Amino acid sequence: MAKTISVNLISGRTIQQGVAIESGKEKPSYRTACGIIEMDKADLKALGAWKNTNVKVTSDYGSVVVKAVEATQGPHPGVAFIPMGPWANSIVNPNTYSTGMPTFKGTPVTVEVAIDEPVLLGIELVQKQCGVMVG
Amino acid sequence: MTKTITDVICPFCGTLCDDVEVVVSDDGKKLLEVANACVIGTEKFLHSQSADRVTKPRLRQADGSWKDISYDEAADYTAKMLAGAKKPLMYGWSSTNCEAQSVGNEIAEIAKACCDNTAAVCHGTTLIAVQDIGLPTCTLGEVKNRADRVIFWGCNPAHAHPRHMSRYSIFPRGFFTGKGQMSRKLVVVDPRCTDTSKMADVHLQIEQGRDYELLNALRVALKGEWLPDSVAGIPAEKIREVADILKSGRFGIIFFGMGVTQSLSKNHNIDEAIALTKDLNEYTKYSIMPMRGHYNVTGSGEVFAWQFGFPYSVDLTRGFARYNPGDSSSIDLLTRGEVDAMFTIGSDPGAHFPISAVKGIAKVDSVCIDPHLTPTSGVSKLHVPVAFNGVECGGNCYRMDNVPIDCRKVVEPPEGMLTDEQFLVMVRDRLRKLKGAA
Amino acid sequence: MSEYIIKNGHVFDPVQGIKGDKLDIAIKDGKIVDKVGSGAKVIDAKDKTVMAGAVEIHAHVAGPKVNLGRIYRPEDKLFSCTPTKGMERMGSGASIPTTFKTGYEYAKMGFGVAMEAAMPPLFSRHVHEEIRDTPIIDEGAFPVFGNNWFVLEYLKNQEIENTAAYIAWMLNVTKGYAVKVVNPGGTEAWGWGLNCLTVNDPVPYFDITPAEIVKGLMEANEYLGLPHSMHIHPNNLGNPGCYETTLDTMRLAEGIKANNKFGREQVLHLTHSQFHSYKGTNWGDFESGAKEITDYVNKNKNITIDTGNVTLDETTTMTADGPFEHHLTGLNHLKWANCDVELETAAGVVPYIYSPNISVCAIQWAIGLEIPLMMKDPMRCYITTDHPNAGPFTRYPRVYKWLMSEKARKQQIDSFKHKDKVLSQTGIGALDREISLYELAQMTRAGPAKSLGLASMVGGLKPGMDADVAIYNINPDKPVANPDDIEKAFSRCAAFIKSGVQVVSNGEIVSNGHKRTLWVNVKAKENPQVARDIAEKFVKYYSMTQNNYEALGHHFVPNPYAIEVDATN
Amino acid sequence: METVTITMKNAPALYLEADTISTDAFAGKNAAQIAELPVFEGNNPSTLGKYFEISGNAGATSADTKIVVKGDVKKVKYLGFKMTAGEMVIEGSTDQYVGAWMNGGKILVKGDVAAFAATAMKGGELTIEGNAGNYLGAAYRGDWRGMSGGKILVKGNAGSDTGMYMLGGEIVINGDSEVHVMTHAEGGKVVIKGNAKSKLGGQMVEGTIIVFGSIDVMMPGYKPNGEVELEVDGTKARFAHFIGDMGERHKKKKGVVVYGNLYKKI
Repeated sequence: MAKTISVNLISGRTIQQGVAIESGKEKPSYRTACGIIEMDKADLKALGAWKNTNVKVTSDYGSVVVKAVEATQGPHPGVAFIPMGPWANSIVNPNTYSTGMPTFKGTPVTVEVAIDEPVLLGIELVQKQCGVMVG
Repeated sequence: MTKTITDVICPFCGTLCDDVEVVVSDDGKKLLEVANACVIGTEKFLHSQSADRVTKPRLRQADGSWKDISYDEAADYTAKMLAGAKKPLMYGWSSTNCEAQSVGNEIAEIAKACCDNTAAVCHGTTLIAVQDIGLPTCTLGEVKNRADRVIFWGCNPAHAHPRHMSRYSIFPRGFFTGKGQMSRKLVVVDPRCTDTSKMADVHLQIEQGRDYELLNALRVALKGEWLPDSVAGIPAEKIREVADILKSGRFGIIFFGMGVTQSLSKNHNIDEAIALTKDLNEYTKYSIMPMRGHYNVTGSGEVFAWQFGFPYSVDLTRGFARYNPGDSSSIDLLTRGEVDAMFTIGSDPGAHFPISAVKGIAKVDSVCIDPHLTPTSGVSKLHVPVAFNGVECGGNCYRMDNVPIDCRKVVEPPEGMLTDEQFLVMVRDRLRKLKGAA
Repeated sequence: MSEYIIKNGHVFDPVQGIKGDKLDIAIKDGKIVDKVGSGAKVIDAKDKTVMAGAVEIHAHVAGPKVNLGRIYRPEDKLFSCTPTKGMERMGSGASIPTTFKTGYEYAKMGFGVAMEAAMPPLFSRHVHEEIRDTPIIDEGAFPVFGNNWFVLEYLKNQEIENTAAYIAWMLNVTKGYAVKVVNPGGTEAWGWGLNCLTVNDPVPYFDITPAEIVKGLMEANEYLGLPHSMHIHPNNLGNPGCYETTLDTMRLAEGIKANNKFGREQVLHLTHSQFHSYKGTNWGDFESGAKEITDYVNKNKNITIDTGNVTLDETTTMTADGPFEHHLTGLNHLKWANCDVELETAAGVVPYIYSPNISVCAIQWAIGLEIPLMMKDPMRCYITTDHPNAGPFTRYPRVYKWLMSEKARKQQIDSFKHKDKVLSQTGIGALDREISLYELAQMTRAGPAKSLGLASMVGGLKPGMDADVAIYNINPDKPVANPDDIEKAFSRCAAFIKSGVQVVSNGEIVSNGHKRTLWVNVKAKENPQVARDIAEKFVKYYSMTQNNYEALGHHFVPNPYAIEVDATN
Repeated sequence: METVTITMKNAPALYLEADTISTDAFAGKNAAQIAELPVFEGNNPSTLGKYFEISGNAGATSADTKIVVKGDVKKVKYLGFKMTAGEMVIEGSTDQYVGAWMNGGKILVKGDVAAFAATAMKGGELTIEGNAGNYLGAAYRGDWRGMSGGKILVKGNAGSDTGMYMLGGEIVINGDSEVHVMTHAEGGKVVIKGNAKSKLGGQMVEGTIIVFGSIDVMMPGYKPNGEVELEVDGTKARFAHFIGDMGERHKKKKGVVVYGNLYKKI
């Protein structure tokens, strides 16, 4: 039984995300930039995961498979970061508190190792969740 | 021979750098080199030239495949969709010029649609706060020329607005700030040790979601009142120390970003930050500015405001304008199942909305106008590729400090491709006929 | 273009000295003409009043601070948005209407021209985009100069020629109309949270006084021979005792003569004089200084003024006087917006409720009426509300009613909670003058047109002038039974012809017209010094490149009308 | 008092805006006339009668009129909008803007309500037997004039932003409250009998919040000010007293600074 840890998820911009959305969201480079979760060293250790391991991140609102990487802008133990994009948005808290703005930052999530599950491409991930038939 | 075009405006982020240089081929068709832009801006200019670009409108078929159609057919489809819908949502607008936005507003008025821009998932809550309490702000040149206290709260310009610090906020030597960075004290508030916080004189590594409390504590500290031992993970002494740093400046600026607009308390975080700015003006001079994301999200708000009276989340369904985020805002409309058609332009809600809202898009008739392939085009029924605004056509845009800057066209779009504005005019004229409008 | 003949109306035209005579007005190809053919469309104006289109000399109707007001006041629109109607676009906003509503409301009241009173040059594109989207009325915009770093530096050394060359460049690149000055020096001081409250307060760092700025800009204005004079909102606006600063400011014009080919006689236009005519030392002993101000203006012919009438509404104040708005939010605690603009200016916005139950507001109301009633020459005093500062421009008909009917004034005074205070602190109770229709035409048409240097074009009905003609449901032969009828008649004109096109019929919009942007194109002598200074400031201090500064192109000024000024000699 | 019963028969595909379902709009009309009142589904104008079965005639005035709303009205907005007198009973749950801008009369909702109920309420009574949504008794966007009078009772829980910019009146929540209560308030009272979350009374100038349960995080701007015994709704208990928001401006009345009050049951 794989270990599961709980962290507070935030999402946001990175410069790699910015470059990737301009080079094409259909491309693997988008997945490389945004289909990741940046975790603090201590949290990776608690999870018992190596760097660059695929993990499944689950919240009350959904779950998604991304690659766990070590935080580039840490330390931030207890906080995990997924760059803004479809991967983060598969699990963020959509509650707007009637302001129009979802709660993109501050979603409690659990992370577990999912070494054999693939990280989907951006467009593919969204189409799959929306049940869009692709010809 | 090549040509160098100077004073080019970068159509990526709200920093709207206007000193970019682009080298193009003699015939003006190929974009060869980009200078002065950041890596993202450079990629934006260069990607416009990619060989695998979609150049024709495509309609999704029953089997899920795409079929190429003409712009005329695409405009017919779009006009019919809008004419037939009871509550269409026209969303995006932040990556196109004000001229296209203006035509879009005519369409929305005729169609009696809801219209909204990307502030919905960016600085919409800032706008709510501004409506509640106001906004003492300034242009970016004021920061460059005067600011000796710079606060980045919940924003990370090193990643999101890469040239902001060198052009306006930290490094430039201005009229009263001849020593550049040495003239300024930098305070960063962020739950992470970001690449921006690494440059700071003071980094407050705040407990995520407690910005409202920390801002309140700073206001209390300014007034010299009682404080609990620690607020948002920051000790009271540290809070008082930072309050003194803020107070001792001659001209201060607070820049804030999605760290506050998208965290718990949202508009209230900004409301309290504006209140702090207002309080600081009792001692010295302070301004506050949202780090707007898309290069022309600000312009969309301006055009909405002068034409309809509200900066975003405008509901025209009753034939006149109404506004109330929570009711008329895109995410709420989509997750509550309030709309029956989706029109997207100049943005990618498919990638940037929570998946529950994206499912709302996939359920209804939908058109996506975008030069790129995106998750939005991936779930839409019609994808209309257009020329890259700011690269293949010009037009007015508004920088994050509301300063208007006219974008330049640097290369020709691929043969036969239309601009946003041209396509929208086709839709508008068809819609007018369908609706019998004046 | 079609021909019109407006028959049998009572014509009031100060340009030709016509005082209500029954005359026909002929229109052809957008101009007033002596006669038209038999095929001309006849508009019957029997028992009605005919005037030239009205001219708005000072209003905040387009640009960044106006739009900030719209953006941050959704409550200004609650339950009052208007639907699409025929060719009319949707409208919204009580004190800060949308651009479409602004154009329609002005046209429905018979206005043909409106001047945006404060354009921050860095934001000129924004101003022009809004002007473009304001239908029907011709508009110009005044760039602000009184806190501009170039101006401060040149005038510190009395360099009038360089100042003039800079003004010429600025009018050209911003497509501006006139030299506007707001709280000279004080707004630059506001960059540090400070202010200049008298004409002699030094401006921090720049080592110049407001008096030197004002005098220098007047001289530069006349050096160029611009159509309009320097247009000033002096220091110390809105404070008890400010009338002395106002007198000090006006005295700076003594000895300066108008130099222009447009028939303008003044060298200083004092705007929203109501806000600058306060005596007393605090809000408790606050009283009217209208007599002192009008006595001075009556004697000095090189000054024109507008009123800035308080209309007793909830409104939105907005001005380039940044420190004033900060002061105001401290008084009423309502939401405060401010924007400081690099090297140039600032602006503030605060909502305000002029309550008839508050003595200060009622006294302000009275001062605004005292001024025009005390002015001897209606050709030098123009009705404004400093829209939206003292009230929305849509209230002009109500202001006319108060000016034209002593009975209406009395009714209003009687309804005030602090009636006695209004009567003791102002002279309004003793004024029995009633402004005539002819005087109203002077104050709202011929006068402002002349002050703006547009006398040959608008403000009158002389053959050759633009065919801006408004027809109102007022029969001058009959006494006004109810003063409210005046308000009603001026709210919605029976017909309005703008540049020869009928745009309003029975108070409804029937055409979106062919709106023009008025600007002043100055041909000035080459000035390499100023050109170098401009280039240097862009490189070092602006946040935008010089090549991206100019408002160029069809999408900003689709239908320009340039007033040519040759200042090369 | 005359009673009009309206029963949902054809549910809207989207949401229905029915600001005409109020005693004021019904007053003086018979069932047939009521059926002709305009409603909107998106941009599509329609009539009340197309969606609702209507029985009974209204009284001559709103005060003489009672409306009973039956059937599924979860997707109907603006019930009791701007109501000034009379009574309305909604037998199930309903959507946004219930009793918004109401000035008098009584509204009883037997289920839940969505956001913006009793926006800028001036008078009257609103009782919600289920849960209330966000912005209960709050001001409209940008307006500093929020709820100024009347009484709201929520038997279940309330959402966020209750009583924003409140000036007067009273809101009682028997259950728990979400974040942000009485932000920017300058008067009025909110009683939370269950637990409160954080951000309570932020930027409050004046007004009273009483909490019987827990508060997860206190605003730093609230300063402890001893203990007091209070009687609230017939319950006598000891409360810890806090004054605030100390970061905000406060008025002086008769030379004494007036703060907002926050009481937490001990």
